[in-house]
Formats: sequence, structure tokens, C-alpha cells
Amino acid sequence: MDYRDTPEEAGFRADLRQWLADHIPAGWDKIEDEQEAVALRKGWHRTLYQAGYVGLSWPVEYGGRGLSPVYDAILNEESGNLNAPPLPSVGYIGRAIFTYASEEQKQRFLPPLLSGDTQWCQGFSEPEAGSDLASLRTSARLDGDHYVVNGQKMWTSGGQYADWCLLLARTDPDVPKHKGISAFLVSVKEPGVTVRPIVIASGEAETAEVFWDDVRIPVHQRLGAPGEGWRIAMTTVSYERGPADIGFIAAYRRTLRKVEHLAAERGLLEQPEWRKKLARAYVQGEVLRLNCMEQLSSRVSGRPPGPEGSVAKLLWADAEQSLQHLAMDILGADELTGSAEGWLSSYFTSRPVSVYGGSAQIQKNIIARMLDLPR
Amino acid sequence: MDYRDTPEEAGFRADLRQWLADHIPAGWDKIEDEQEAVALRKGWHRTLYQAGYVGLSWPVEYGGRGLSPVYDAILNEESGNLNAPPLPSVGYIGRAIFTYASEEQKQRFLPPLLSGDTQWCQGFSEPEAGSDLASLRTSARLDGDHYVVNGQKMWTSGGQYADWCLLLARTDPDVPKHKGISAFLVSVKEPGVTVRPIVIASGEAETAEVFWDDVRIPVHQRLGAPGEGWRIAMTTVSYERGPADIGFIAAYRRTLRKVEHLAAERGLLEQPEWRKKLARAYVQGEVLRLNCMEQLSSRVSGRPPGPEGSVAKLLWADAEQSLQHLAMDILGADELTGSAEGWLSSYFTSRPVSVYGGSAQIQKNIIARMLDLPR
Amino acid sequence: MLTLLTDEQQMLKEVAGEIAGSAGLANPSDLTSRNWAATWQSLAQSGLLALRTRDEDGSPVGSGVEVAVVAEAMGAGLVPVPYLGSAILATELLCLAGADDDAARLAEGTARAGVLLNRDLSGLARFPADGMVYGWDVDGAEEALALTDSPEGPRVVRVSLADGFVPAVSADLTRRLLRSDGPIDPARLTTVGRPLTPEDLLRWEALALAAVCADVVGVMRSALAKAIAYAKERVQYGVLIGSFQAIQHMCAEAYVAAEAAASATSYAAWAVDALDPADALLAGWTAKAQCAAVARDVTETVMQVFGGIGQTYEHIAHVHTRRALMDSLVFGDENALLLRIADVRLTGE
Amino acid sequence: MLTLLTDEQQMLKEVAGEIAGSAGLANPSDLTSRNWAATWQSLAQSGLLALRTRDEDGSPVGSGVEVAVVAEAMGAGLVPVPYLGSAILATELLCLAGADDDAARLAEGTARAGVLLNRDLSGLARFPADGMVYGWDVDGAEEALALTDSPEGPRVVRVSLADGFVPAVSADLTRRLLRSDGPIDPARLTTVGRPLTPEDLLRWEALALAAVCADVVGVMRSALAKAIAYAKERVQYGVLIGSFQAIQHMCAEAYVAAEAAASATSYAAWAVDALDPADALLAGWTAKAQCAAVARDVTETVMQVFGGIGQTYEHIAHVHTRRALMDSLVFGDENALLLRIADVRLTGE
Repeated sequence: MDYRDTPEEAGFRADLRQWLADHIPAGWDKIEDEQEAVALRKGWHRTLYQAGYVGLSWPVEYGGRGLSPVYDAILNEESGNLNAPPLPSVGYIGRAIFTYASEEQKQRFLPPLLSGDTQWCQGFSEPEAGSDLASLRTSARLDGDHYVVNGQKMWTSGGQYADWCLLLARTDPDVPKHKGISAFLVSVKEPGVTVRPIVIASGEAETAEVFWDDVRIPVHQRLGAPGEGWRIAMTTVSYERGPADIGFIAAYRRTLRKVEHLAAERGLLEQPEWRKKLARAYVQGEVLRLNCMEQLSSRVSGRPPGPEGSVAKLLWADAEQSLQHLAMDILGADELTGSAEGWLSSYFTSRPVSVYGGSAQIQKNIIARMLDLPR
Repeated sequence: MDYRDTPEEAGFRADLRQWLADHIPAGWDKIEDEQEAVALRKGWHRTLYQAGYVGLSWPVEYGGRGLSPVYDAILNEESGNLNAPPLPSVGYIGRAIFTYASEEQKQRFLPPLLSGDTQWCQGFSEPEAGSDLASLRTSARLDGDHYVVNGQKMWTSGGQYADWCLLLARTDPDVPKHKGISAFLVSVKEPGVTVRPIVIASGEAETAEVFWDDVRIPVHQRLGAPGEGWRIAMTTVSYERGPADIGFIAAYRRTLRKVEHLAAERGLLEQPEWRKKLARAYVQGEVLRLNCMEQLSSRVSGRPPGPEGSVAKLLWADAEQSLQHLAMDILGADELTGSAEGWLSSYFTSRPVSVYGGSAQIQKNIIARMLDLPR
Repeated sequence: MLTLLTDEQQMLKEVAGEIAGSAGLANPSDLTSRNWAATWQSLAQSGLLALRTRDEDGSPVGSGVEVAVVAEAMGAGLVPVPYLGSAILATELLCLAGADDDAARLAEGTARAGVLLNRDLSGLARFPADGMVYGWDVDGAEEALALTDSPEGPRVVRVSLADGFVPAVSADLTRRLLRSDGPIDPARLTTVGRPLTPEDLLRWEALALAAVCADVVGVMRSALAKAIAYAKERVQYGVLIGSFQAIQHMCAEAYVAAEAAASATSYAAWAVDALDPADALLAGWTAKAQCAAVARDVTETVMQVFGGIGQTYEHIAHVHTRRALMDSLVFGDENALLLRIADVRLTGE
Repeated sequence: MLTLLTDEQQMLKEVAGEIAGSAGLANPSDLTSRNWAATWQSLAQSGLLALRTRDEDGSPVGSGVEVAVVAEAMGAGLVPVPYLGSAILATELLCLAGADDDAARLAEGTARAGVLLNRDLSGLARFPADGMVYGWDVDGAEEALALTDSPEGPRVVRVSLADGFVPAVSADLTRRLLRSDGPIDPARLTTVGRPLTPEDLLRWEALALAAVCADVVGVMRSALAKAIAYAKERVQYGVLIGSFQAIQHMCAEAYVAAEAAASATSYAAWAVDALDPADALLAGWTAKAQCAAVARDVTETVMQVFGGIGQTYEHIAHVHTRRALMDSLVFGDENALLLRIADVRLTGE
């Protein structure tokens, strides 16, 4: 057991830190224009790719560097610490492609995914199929050498900025619901695809819904066999927030520092009560970090993703939401009257953390299964 | 709407207060010997009875005074405020008897129940039938003009001190479980009855288990018709902790005052944090009191006992347990090293408040039914 | 002892519920698309704006109980009209100052007034104030009321909202909030009526607390009712989500919290006119401390039951949360009120 | 970076688990009916009492990680022997003072020692102390260790428990607690070995925190395992109670809390010997703050899942709660540790 970097890891980290210091675009987080912000993120993806920082843990044969997920974690951590632009989220789409795709598909889709030349989104959830993903209704009807897709997807993060979509649709309505789903690799620029941003309670457009009207997809863009969609979805989801994706920990720490400053500005640091609340928030962050490190170690040592991710998810939601409560309690009227810019929005942004990607209730169900409690 | 006493209620309260001041036995709560304590409680029952304070809300024809349950509440409240010995708990047994008994049974059992000449307990729960009371296994087999009872009852409060028991037993194992249960009025002094105290985690004998080995009960001591036991039990239970039984509110307030003194002794009243915690405990007590008053009003205005009692039960458990947590946090090492006598025991006594008489989970189920959420 | 509404109060509740129900927000876009002036007129016509005007004896037409009944209905409907600001808080101030004619105009609905609150929204602004003040619940109001110190005691003053105020971005989408950053020129303050007694101020505060509590009780109860209705129609995994015990218990816990707040609020509302001012105020602090302790949790639970859709701006859930957050803050948040309660409870030590 | 146990540590865990498992309490009556001296001997024979003795280089035979592995097993089994008091805390003090021969006797199991804690159990008693001290985890010990101030720095002292100590009624039924009310005559203190450095004291505290945390993690995990096992066999309403989502989620929440505490504890245990003392101590405070924040709730949840039977004295559930309560308190409760963390975090302001 050693929580420290190995010499190799330490070397990688040192190089990365230097590289980040040299390359992070100045003032990137002050950009207000949405198109400019999108361009910045795409550009950052290409810059990272050119330096070899995309696909660290992908197999070498698919353009990765074949490193352990610890290196992904270091990249996440340092990017967070140095407040770099968001890392491109290619891991879970890539995993789906290099696990299930034909050779031709791999050659076509993986290189631009890695390089950032194409941006992807994930078309899984629907209005009537949130937690219960397998109930999805979007249909893909075979018509000669094409599928014809109709339906509506929701909570498609990045749908507004994506070029391509990993889409789940029902190809066989006559078999049990988990068995009639297939997966597709499809351009969202096709005729019949309409993307509409979803504004969340904070007032920000955080995600999107995507409407599919008679969209035609060539059969050769189906991923895996017909009916294999559920298995592909489960693989993707289990890697969607892997233990190496710990950028949120650095973000949490940055937010905590801001909250500590808010408390200081308001003269609350003299009061034991507020000191304890701030210390408690630190403890929650540490607990989250250390639990994630254990999970990462477990993954590195060869165990496949398992339900222990639900523990981290619940800890994360609780830490994030508690921290926003603390900020609100410190800011009081300033937060609710618009005098503390951004904090009310951050509060509302923290609420769906216990909903998206498996609600808190679903995570607890998963843990109950893991504890072998009866159904 | 008026939260104050009517002139009649105020007169009753004033008389009662004076009477209590004149009659509460000095030093009764310092008695350590258990037999002496039992004798004291029986004596207090008789004293109250002679003064007309038992059965206030019972119909006049059964020896009561036919008053509204508000008078029971006043009796509870003033007894609590003046730290009188515990009130006899005759209401729910009486309710079962005067609702379901034959005329002969009423004449035989009600007068000594009221007067305190006989003490009663309730033989409902069993080791395998706690929340799920209808699964009870104790059997009563008809044998000529007697029933022969075999089984084990648990959580029989006061079983150690009782003369008689309102017993539920299965008389017909071949019908659905709710339909095969009958109720009996039976002396626990019969041969074959063994009472064993149950010591709870606090170290105190709070309740008892009662073993029934071939105990013979004359048929005429069955209460109601064969198979009517479940209905009788439900009536009894719904009146077991009626909204007028608010002695626990006065007890809560007394405990809170003690906790405030503990905090003062330890110099914590200078700290806003502890002031707020104590104020929060006061608010919880007030909320509980006011919620109970509303329930009582609702009962007085003619509505039968309903699931709103579950709200008060949950509020009570939460208030009681939170107050013991607060005491523990104030006392720290003193509570855990035996230097603060009684408090650790009080803590453990507060734990089953969310278990007995319908666990917190059951209460929430009842509320969910009331909210008409689907099964 | 009887804590239930009288038949008359029950009728008032139905009238208020009808107006608030037909006027209530179904979703946030109603805020801009509906005719709220008509709602104000129907409140005026039903006499609901006149509850705190005085009858011939000088007594309020409606007690704190009546006020709470109507305020709860307004909260339940998330009705975006200044019922609390104009019909309760400003009207009461005017009547306490003896300006009955001014109060009558507010009651008729022909004029509206709001109140000025201090920087942390914990109470009425009291001049000379040296900085920021907020005009709270001032939709359609040309002026707002505050206090000023005078040798004869505190006096009610009116301030025009036309100059020096800018719109503030309130968390609560249903109540208009204005801000004035600088000190307000004393020449802009117009004294109203007679000076107030200390008892006047205590009763006014007790009324304000009870009214805000009733509002947030309405917000919580109706939010929860919507979540429960949704749980009865939303299917996942082939069953209604309301059949999951997890959802049932979340709803049950929120229900207990909201009902507990309601119990404390009823008492506080009754206490406004029935108990002596110190006791009425303690009841108000207690109710508000309870409401503020649970309102955020209850409305967050509602958003959680609604799942993804409950997180979107188009959905009504966050409008409940927002009004609940602001209600929890105005006239003192939980921390502030617990400390006041402690000051009363812990003096004997 | 690798946070998993090594193969050797895994083997140690199995050995400790076996001893603790066969020695573990099944119910409270085992406390008096079983032969705990034999358990102590098997711990000695397996070398588990020698983890903090020093090898030829002067390094501890086992690091904080090994200590935590064994301590967790002892906590899980509620084993009523003074593993922490004698084998960890006293042994470490002796070795820090250079009294290796004394430490060896403890490691062999032929003698036992405990520690003296101050009145609020937050740390080692430090003489001249003016009042009450507690001998903690002193079952079978003839003496307990504490500190005394000297011109050369703090020194370890031994105090005989034979005089002046009376049994205290500890909440924790599995660890013997003695109390001395009056000041202890300086003549009764015997100095041991060499003075300690400031770093020695910090490391000792970090070790104490990690060991107690590991103990309470064991208490929580095994309590929860018992509740889960019960939920899989207890039938009510014709089904296993573990099939109720309410029970499932109570268990899941307790599991998350306990695992979070375990993650923080692993790091604190590793930090004892691997990080500089200030960082090790911060890790220890963090772990203990987390453990203390959840241990009461987790063990209360366990009692609740067990229902009525879990409230009885004869049942094992409250023994877990009691040990968890005491573990949460010794060497600093949540409040105390959060304040220390705040002192480190909030100085830059």
C-alpha cells in the first residue's frame, strides 16, 4: 500500500504539470460567448491530443498509450488543480467502439474521436425512459440497407455541440425489452435530427434533447449485432464515470476554497460553529478523494467496474450538495438577491447530481444488490 | 379556533392542579425498590379513581364521566407538569371491553379496571410477529367449555405487574391469517403462565415476555366472537396512544430543562452553537405539542383515529432521540464513563421509541397509504 | 381548546383556494403570459385585500388566522402578486399608524405598496439606514413603507420606488425585488400617521412571521401534492414510481416535516391577535424556525421525486424551491430565530 | 499509487480475523462466560502483540497499516481484550522511550499495560494533572502509562493501578475503565526511558487515532453485516424484511457511511509511518472526524433493522453501539477534531 506516486507516475505528473502551465489558454474561463467557449473546448481537445494526453489508458493498437488508469486520474487531478479547460470525455464512447465495433468502424471512428476532429454525444435516455433505460421507445426500423429512426432522446449532454451520436434504439419490439435494442453510430447532422437545449433550474443550458424524425442510418453504422444494444449500453455506462474521472474532486476543492474565502470575508472564521462546518466540508472532500483512490486501485489491479462506484456516486452527490448548502447558509441574502453572482446557479446545478447518471435511489438499490439483500 | 381552555376546561384544570398538589406522594420518584414502586403506582391509580380522575372520557354508563378527550389531555398535561406518578393506562383496554364485551363481561371487568383493583396488560406481539402482528402463532384450541392456550408473547409492557391480560390467540389456523384470531380476557395468575422481564439495552427491565403452556380459559372469557380478534386488536391499537395521551410532552419539556441546565453547568450557554441547538430542541417540542393538539381537536370534533397519529409518532421519536443525542453531545465523557447518572440509560431508552408501537418504517408506510400512493 | 378552523374560516379558505387555484402557476412561463392584474382585482373584490383594515371598533377585520388561511392559499398557488407585501404588511403598518384611508386604497386594489427590508432581509428597514435596502414583494407598487426613528418613537415612512431603485435578481421568481444601494435622501421619506408603540411593532413582526410561514407552508404542501400526483402516474420499470417504498418514504418524511411546520404556523397565526405580544412573537419565531428548518429539504425532495424533469427550468418544481428559499430568509432565517428563542429560553440560567 | 493491502497484509488480516472471529462476542453473556486470557495468548503467539515493537533497525515491526488491519479485526469481533491499550498504545510509548525490554514483555503477553487518559478522554494524561484521570482499556493491566513534563521534555511515566483507582461504569462493555478522582501523588509515578521528542508525540497521536478508527470501522462493518444477515432471514408480512426497499436503503446508507470511514482510516493508517507527522496527524483527525460523525448513526441503524430484539440487553446490537460511542470519543470527538482541522485549514485567511 502506498498512496504516493510511483517514480514513473511522479515523472509523468511533473511533465504534465509543466506542460499544462505552458499550454492552458489564458482567461479561457472568462469566455462568455457560447460559440467561442465551444471552439475553445474543441481546440483544447486537439492540443491535448497533439501532446499525447488523449487516450492515455486506451490500448496502443487503437491510438492510445496503453497506460494504467492511474495516469488518467493524474491527468484529471492536475487539470483540475491547475484549472485547465474541461478534459474531453472520449473514454466511454471509445470503450464502446473498440469493444464492439467492426475493424472498419474502428478505423473510421476512433482516430477522429481521439483527435477531437469529431465530437460525440450519447443518445440513451428518453422522457419515458430515465432510470428505466431499457424501456426506451425510439425505434429503428430496417428498410433495405438503412435503418429509419424515429423518437426523442433526452439528457443528451453536449448534444448541442456534437457531430456524432452513440444512439440506442429499439430494432425489435416483439422480444423482451432488454433484447430488442441495438446501438448505432450516427451523425447528428443528418436530415431529420433536431437538437434543442434543455435549460435546467439554474438557468443554464446544461444538456439537450434530440428529436429523430425518419432519420436514415446505413446498416453498416450499426454497432455490434442487432439486439446487442443493451450490453453495449451497460459497458458504456459502467465506464461513463470511471474512478479515473476524478476531475470533480479538484473542482470540489476549488469550490471549498472559495467558500472558505466567503466565510472569511463575512468574519465567520471567529466562530467555532462555522469553523467546524468548513472543516466538515473538507473531511467530506477527503473521504470522497480517498474512496475514489481505492476504487481506482481496485480497477488498476484488474477488477472490472462494479457497484462500489455507487458508493462514490452517493458520497459525491452528498458532498457537492452539502457544500452548496453551506455556501447558501454563509451567503444568506446575498445569494438570494443576486448579489453573490453564480452561487445560486451553482446551488441549482448541484441538485441533479443525485439524479443524473442513476438517481440516489438507484445507487442505493445497486448497493442493496451488492449486499445480497433479497429482491 | 382557540388554543386556550374553555371556562369549563380552565375550571377543571385549576381544581386538578390543586388536587395534584395536595395528593402527589412526596418523594415517589426516589423509590428504588421495585415492589415498592409497583405498590406506589397501584395506590396512585386508586387515589385518582377515588377522586374521579380515571375514565374521564369513558361513557357514564361504564363508570366514566363522559367528558371530551380534552379532559384526558389536561390530566396528562398537568400530571406531567407537576411530575405526578405515571397515570394508569386503562383507556385502550377499556375501549376494547366496552366496545366488544358482553354485558356480563363489562360488569365483571370494567369496575375493577377503572378502580385499579386489577392491573391489565396486553398480550399481542410475539417473537415472530412484531410489526406483522397478524402472523401471531399463539394458539387457543377449543376443548369443551375451555380454550387451551399455548405460545409466547413478547413486548408485554407491565406483564410483570399485571393481574389480567387482553390476549390475542389463533383459534382457527385454517382461514386467512387475519380471520383466525380471537381475543381473550385472561388472568395471568393461571397455572401455565410464566412472566419473564425483558431487560432492554439501557439495562432496565422495561417490558416482559409471557409464556403460555396449556393455559385453560373458560369460553365465556373470550371477548367478542371467534375470529373477531383482529378487529378488536386494531381498535385497541388505534386508541393505545391516543392524542390525549400527551404525558410524554410534559416529560419532554422536563428533560429539555435538565439538558439546558447541563449546558449551563458546562458553560456552553455563551456559545451561539449550543444556544441554537437548545432552541432547536425547544422548537421540536413545541411542534410536537401543537401537532398533538390539532389531532386532539380533530378527535374531539368527532373524527375517528386515523393515520395522522403516525405523523405525531414520527415527530415524537425524532424529538426524543434528538434530545438524547444533544444530551450526549453536551455530556461527552461524563455520559460514557458513568459520571452523569441516568443519561446513558435514557439514551438507550430513547432508541426503541422508533420501534415499539409500530416502527418508523411502518409509520411511513401508513402515511404513504394516507397519501394514496400506490401499493 | 379547539384548534380547528371555524366554519367561516373554512369558507374563507375555499374562496382563497379558488382564486389562488385558478390563478396559480402551472409552469414558469405563466409568469409572463398571464394577466395577474385580474387576479389582484378578484382578490380585492372578494375582500381578501381588506383583512387587516380596521372595523369601527378599530379591530382588524380578520385575525392572524384569516391572514394565514389566505397566505397559505397564495403560497400554494405560487401566485405572483404582492399579497403579503401590500395587503398584509403594508396595510398593517398603515393601520397601526392610523392611516386608515391609505389602507383602504390598498384594500380596494386601486393602489399597491410594498415594504423596505434591511440588507439581510431580516426585518423592516429603519431610517436613518446607512446603506442598501430592498423593496420586497413590490410588484405594481409605487411606494414602499419603512420605519424611521423620531423623538416620539418609530414612525412609518413611505418612500417612492420610482427613483434610486433597480431591479434585483431575486431567487424567488414570484415576488418582485428592488434594490437601493446608496443612502436614501431623508427628503424622500414621507412620514405617515402617528408614531407606533413598542407593542405595535412586536405585533406587526408576529403578523409578518405568521404570514410568511403560512405562505411557505402552502408552497411546501402544494409542491408535495404535485410530486405525489406525479408518483401516481409516472411509470418506470413497468410500475408506478409511487409504488417504490423509497419514493413513499421520501414523500412521507417530507409530509411529516411540512405538517409539523403547518401545526406550528397555525398556532403562531392564532397567537398574533390572541396572546400578549411577547408570547405571540415567540410563537412566530418558533413557527418560522421550523419552517426554515424544513422548507429547503421538502422542496428539494420534491425536485428529487420528479427526477430529471424536475431539474429543468420549464418545470414548476424549482419555482417552489425558490419561493421556499426566500420565504425561509425574510424576517429572519433559522439561525437568527433560534438565537432569539434561546435569548428567551436561556435567560434564567 | 496503490491503496490495496499487500499479500502479506492480506495474510495478516486473515490471521487476525480468525482469532477475532473465534474469540468474538456472539452475545453479551459471552463477556463473562468465556476465557479471554486464552485469546490474549493466541494473539501473543501469532505475534500480533508485537507489531509496534522495534526491529534491529529501530523500525516498528508493523506499520500503521498492519496495526489498523488487526485493530479492525478486534473491533469487528468486539473482542474484550486490551489490544489497543496494551499492544498498541502502551507498547508504542515504551518503544518511543527506548524501553524495548518492557515493550517485549507486553508483546509476549506475560504483562499488560494500559494508558491513562485525561478527564474528557481526549488524550494522554499529562502530569502534574490536577484531577480526575481514567485508565482506559486496562483489562488485566497492573499499570498504565502517561506523560509527565520534565526539563528535557515530556517523559513517559508508569502508574500502578492497584491503588487509588476505582472501576468506572463505561458505556463500552468490552474495555475495562478505571477512574482516579484525586490528584496522584508524584511519588507514585515512575519515569520510563528517555524523554520524547515533539515528533514522537505527534506520531503516537496519529497512531492512536488510526488504531481507534480502525477499531470503530470494524465495529460498524460487523454490526452492519449482522443486521444484513438478519434482514435475509427475518420474515414479516410473509416476506424477508431485507426485501423491503426501506430496509435496503437504510442498510445501503449505513454501508456508504461505514465504507467512507474505512477509506479515510486506511489512509490515516498508512500515513502514520509514511508521511511527515503534521500530515499524518491531519489524516488521523480527518479519519476520526469522519468515523465519529457516522458511528453512532450506523450502529443505531443496525439496532433499528433488528427491530424489537435489537433493543434488548441480551442482544449483541447495543454492544456495537456502546463500543462505537466510546471509540468516537477517545482521543477527541468530532467537534474537537473538526476544530483542529479548521486550525490547519483556515490559518491562511
